[in-house]
Amino acid sequence: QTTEGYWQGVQKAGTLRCGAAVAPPYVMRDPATGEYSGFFADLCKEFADVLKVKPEFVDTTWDNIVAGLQAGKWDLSLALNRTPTRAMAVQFSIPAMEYQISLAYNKNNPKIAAGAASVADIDKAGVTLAVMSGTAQDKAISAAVKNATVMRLPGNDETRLAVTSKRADILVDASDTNQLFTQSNPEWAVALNPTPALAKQGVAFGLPHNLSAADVEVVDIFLEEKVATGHVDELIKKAVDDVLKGAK
Amino acid sequence: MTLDFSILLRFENALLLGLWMTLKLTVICIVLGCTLGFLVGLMRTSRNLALRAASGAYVEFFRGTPVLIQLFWIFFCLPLLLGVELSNMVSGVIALTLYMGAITSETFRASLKSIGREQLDACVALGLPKRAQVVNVVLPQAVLRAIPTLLSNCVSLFKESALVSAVGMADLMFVGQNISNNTARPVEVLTVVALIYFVIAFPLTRAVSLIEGRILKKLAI
Amino acid sequence: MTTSFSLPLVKMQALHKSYGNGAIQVLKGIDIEMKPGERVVVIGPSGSGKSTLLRVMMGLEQIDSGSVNFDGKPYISSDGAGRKTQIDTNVRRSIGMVFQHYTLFPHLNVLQNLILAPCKVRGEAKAKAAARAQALLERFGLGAKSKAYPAQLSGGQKQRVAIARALMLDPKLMLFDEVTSALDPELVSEVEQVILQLAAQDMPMMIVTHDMWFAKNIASRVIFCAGGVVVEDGPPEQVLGAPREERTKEFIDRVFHIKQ
Amino acid sequence: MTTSFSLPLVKMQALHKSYGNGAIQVLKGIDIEMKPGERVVVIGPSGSGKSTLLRVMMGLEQIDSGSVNFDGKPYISSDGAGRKTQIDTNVRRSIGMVFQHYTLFPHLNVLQNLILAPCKVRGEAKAKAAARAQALLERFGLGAKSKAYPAQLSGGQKQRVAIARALMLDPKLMLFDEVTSALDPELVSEVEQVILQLAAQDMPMMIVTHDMWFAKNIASRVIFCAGGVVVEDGPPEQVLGAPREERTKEFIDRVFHIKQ
Amino acid sequence: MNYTFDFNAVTLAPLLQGLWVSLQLTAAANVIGIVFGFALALLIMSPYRVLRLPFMLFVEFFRCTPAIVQIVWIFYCVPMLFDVFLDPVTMGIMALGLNLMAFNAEAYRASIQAVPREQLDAGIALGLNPLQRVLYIVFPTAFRASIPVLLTNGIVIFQQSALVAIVAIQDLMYQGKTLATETYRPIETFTVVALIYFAVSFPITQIVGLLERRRQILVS
Ligand SMILES: Nc1ncnc2c1ncn2[C@@H]1O[C@H](COP(=O)(O)OP(=O)(O)OP(=O)(O)O)[C@@H](O)[C@H]1O
Ligand SMILES: Nc1ncnc2c1ncn2[C@@H]1O[C@H](COP(=O)(O)OP(=O)(O)OP(=O)(O)O)[C@@H](O)[C@H]1O
Ligand SMILES: [Mg+2]
Ligand SMILES: [Mg+2]
Repeated sequence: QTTEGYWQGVQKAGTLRCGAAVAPPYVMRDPATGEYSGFFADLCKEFADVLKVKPEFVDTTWDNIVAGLQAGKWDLSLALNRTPTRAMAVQFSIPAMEYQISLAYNKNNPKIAAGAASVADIDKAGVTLAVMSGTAQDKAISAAVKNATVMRLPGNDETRLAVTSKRADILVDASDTNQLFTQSNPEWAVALNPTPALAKQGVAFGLPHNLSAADVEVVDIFLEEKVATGHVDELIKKAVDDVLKGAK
Repeated sequence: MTLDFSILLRFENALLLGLWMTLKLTVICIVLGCTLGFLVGLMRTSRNLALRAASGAYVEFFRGTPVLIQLFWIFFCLPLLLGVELSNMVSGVIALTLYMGAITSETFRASLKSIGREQLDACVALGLPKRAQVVNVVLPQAVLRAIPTLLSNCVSLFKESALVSAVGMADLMFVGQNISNNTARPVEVLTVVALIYFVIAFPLTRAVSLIEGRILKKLAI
Repeated sequence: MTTSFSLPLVKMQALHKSYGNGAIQVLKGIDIEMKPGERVVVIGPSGSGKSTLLRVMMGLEQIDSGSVNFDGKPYISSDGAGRKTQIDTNVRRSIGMVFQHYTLFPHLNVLQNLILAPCKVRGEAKAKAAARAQALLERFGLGAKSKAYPAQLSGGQKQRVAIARALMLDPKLMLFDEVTSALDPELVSEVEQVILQLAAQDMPMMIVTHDMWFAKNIASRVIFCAGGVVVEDGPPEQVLGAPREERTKEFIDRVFHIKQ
Repeated sequence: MTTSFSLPLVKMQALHKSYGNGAIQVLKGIDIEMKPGERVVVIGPSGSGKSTLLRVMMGLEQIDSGSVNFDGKPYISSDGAGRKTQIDTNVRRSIGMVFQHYTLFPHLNVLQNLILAPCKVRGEAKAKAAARAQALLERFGLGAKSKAYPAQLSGGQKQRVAIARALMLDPKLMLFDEVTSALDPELVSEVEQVILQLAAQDMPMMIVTHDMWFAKNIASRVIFCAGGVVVEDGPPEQVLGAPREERTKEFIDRVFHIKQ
Repeated sequence: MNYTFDFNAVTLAPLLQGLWVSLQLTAAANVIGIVFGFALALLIMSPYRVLRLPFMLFVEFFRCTPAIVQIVWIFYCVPMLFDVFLDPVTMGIMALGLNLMAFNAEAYRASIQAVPREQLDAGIALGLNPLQRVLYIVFPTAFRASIPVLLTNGIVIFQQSALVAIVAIQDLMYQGKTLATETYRPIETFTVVALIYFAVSFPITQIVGLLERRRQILVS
């Protein structure tokens, strides 16, 4: 035999290494135990079951989630948005879900007009937008704003900290992620889904560049079924519930 | 705003786990880094020009660039270049060991240089063989003189190790930020994290001055 | 000693030595013959090459050209063609040297300083070397100090230990380079007494000193060096008391103030 | 000088001084009277308190009890009740001191070293002070060195500059603490000649030295201190040549080797 | 190795912009560190315990905690605790400046204490009053003696300034990270960034070495 499939190699190694950067409810990390949850983490565990190997989560940041995949530090990256530029560096599975970007902010913040609805409404000089560096929302918002300042921070922790500490005015993140944030800070945090939408992209597994079409297909077929049966939606609901429960 | 440090009690284990990672990383890199530093220190005083140039370039480069960029480079570039997979832990160890090696090699070089020529003259006058000169005279003095600075280097390494959080290693700093996000209590968490670093580093710096005094007295330098 | 008395112990011939690739000529042709039992005191202005001469004798320096024979055997030689100086390390072991600045090993105690060389060079048993060392220390009034570290000793004690250390290898010639000039005036005599004690046992030695009294009392012969050559060479009464050369006289007057 | 010749220039009374809160008693009751024009050489074993005595005179040290009068005026006093020593800084300005280790200011050149005090202390004009300084330097054979930095000078030159610097304030008393003992033997005499030159102009001085020849040539009076008290005090011929006290004799023999 | 390099992807313009910010941060932090570090040194050497202790604690705290913790703390916790909002670069300068102040204060203290006692004795013997002694003897010698350490600390702060990228100040490191994620060319980008840092630091370290060697010759 000339070429052995990538996943056979993973089976030989016995562990499936998943690069994980935090973005609730997609990927969450329990600070007390260091364990991962969230629906993409769950999907990963299920894929590991299919391969009959143990999943292993490798801590990383959004900045490095593509670089780490390129560097062979893990076998797949969790919750990666499908964008053309990324596709030149790594491969993608089919999307597990669609996502869109929302803007979360402090409702007492005078810089944000009451009726703000579009990106243009908030795109003013002096307004700071916090975003996780290297994410799809980073790319999208950077392309969309002209006057506001984009503040790129390494992770979910820092972006939320920036808005909480008023270092930034608006938190640009996936709408699901932001929803969790506003729900756990109901006193002051609100979110808006800008119209027209900033980006509608699929969220998928990122896969190494050198994977063969057959290897990619393994993941695609796995996901196809999970999406079609509504299993993914169940997982999302469970993750959101977990977060909201934890916040209380 | 009102501060509430009690929420941290819930995360005692997490902080300890992060600290454990920090300490593990620090200790491993101290051992490897000192060994590397000693060898490089010897190379830098060698008569061989190539050895001297290579070791000099290594030291100057690592002392002349931010540790953060060294970490990024070793985490994401080295595996690509070498074509091998390196785990986070291995990458972290490589990066911090190279950093530690560069700074300790300077320490060893200085302590080797501080052994006066008279000591070597005395060795020759006593007819000591080369091996005894190195093993019984030069080495013990060089190590003794290097100890205080080596300890300071260890404290520096301990502090610099916090940077691995930026490449996603779950050390004390990383865990701290993680908790602060989950609890929305950054002030309390970050303050406690800073205090933990302080509580470990401060006694070490005190020890440095104590030991320095002793060694200076003993060697009457 | 096995040498017959007619043979010279040291025979230096046309020694040339420079520093910095010939930039600073320090020894410009030194010929000295020294008989066994002689105690040669070398005096001369600062920078005249006295220390260099002793260091060459000890095999610590390369030479440009010339040769030294010791005890009838060739010891140091250089053909002047830029090749490395040939030094016979076996011969070198029969010469001991004490320096101006106490060069004890600071991390070893007195006893360890004394037995390091015998154990490492001659493979002597530790216990035996320690016994010899203790005896030497007693003789020099340092019996109680064998466990002390150099930093705990006075300058005079350090120099006496340094002398004892050199004697542990039973040298056939001792070199002393201004061994008292870093000492407090009061400590000078305790060190000089020890050297005088050695002299009484006919130990051959070459001594550089600025101490007039000591020079007079220890020398069997005095050599005055200046500008890298031997200017005057003779018994102490002559060189120190009634020098024949004008340069010697001028130097003695200036440094020793004795004539005023 | 305005003082009448019968008045003492310095009058120390019952000086007591200890270090470490009384742990080390260094001066145990010193009474010395010094007449104008006298040149007092102080000798004594190491640790006997000679430097301490000079430092007290210079107002550099607190004392436990006793007093010093200078030129008829109270200068230093302490009541022994643990209160701070009273030092009259105006009187202090009429005393100059030169130390064993060259204490030139390394960041100033020779001229700047000399004019610092006159300009800052007495508010003298820079040009005038510089002219005086240059004249002094010429007198000491250092005319060409006024722009040099201390690191570029030999030890002997440094000490001569230090002496010139002290003289810039026209002191009525000069203190010299082993000013030649850190020098190469050859450089000693150039410094001693400068001090002898001052002596020829009747400058009152107190000198600590271990140089026998210098002591004999400069002293109008020699004081031997030991154990914190004055043991013997008299003309140089007596104290150095035929000491009356056993301790003085023993010390002179040991340090100066003169009798052998 | 089957990697093909493509340095064309690395556009220098944003990196140089970032370098400019890094240099500004470094320069401003150094001004703070050199000037206020000296005042701090005097405070930690004060004869009064009540004055000395809090400032010693300040110095030790900055010397014994990671710079990244300090930066993150100052960036997020200071606004939350004290309700002050300064622009990011100012905050960065503050964080780096405070850090450098602590290290420079130590350097000053060491060299002030290293002024030999004899120098002060000579000052007294020449009739200089205490203020004049400090002004004309202690300051000049101590300051000169600390120059190599101050320069070294200055370079270290230039390198530490890379940490502000983590709080999104647009310095060289930040621009490098952005470029690396935009182009997916981390090797080339990080290599160029490292070389830029090195190109700035290296000449200064050489100067420090030179100064130190010259000082040793002067002192001996
Ligand atoms: N390692 C060296 N490199 C260059 N020049 C040297 C070295 N050692 C000595 N010299 C020079 O050689 C000359 C002779 O020095 P040496 O130490 O032999 O003189 P000396 O007679 O012992 O003087 P002193 O009485 O001061 O000890 C001096 O001019 C000195 O500067
Ligand atoms: N600052 C100090 N603190 C404690 N003890 C001191 C101090 N200065 C001097 N002493 C002690 O006081 C004693 C007298 O010292 P001093 O320097 O006056 O002696 P000295 O006669 O000048 O000796 P030497 O000939 O060695 O210069 C010594 O025992 C010394 O150890
Ligand atoms: Mg010499
Ligand atoms: Mg003294």
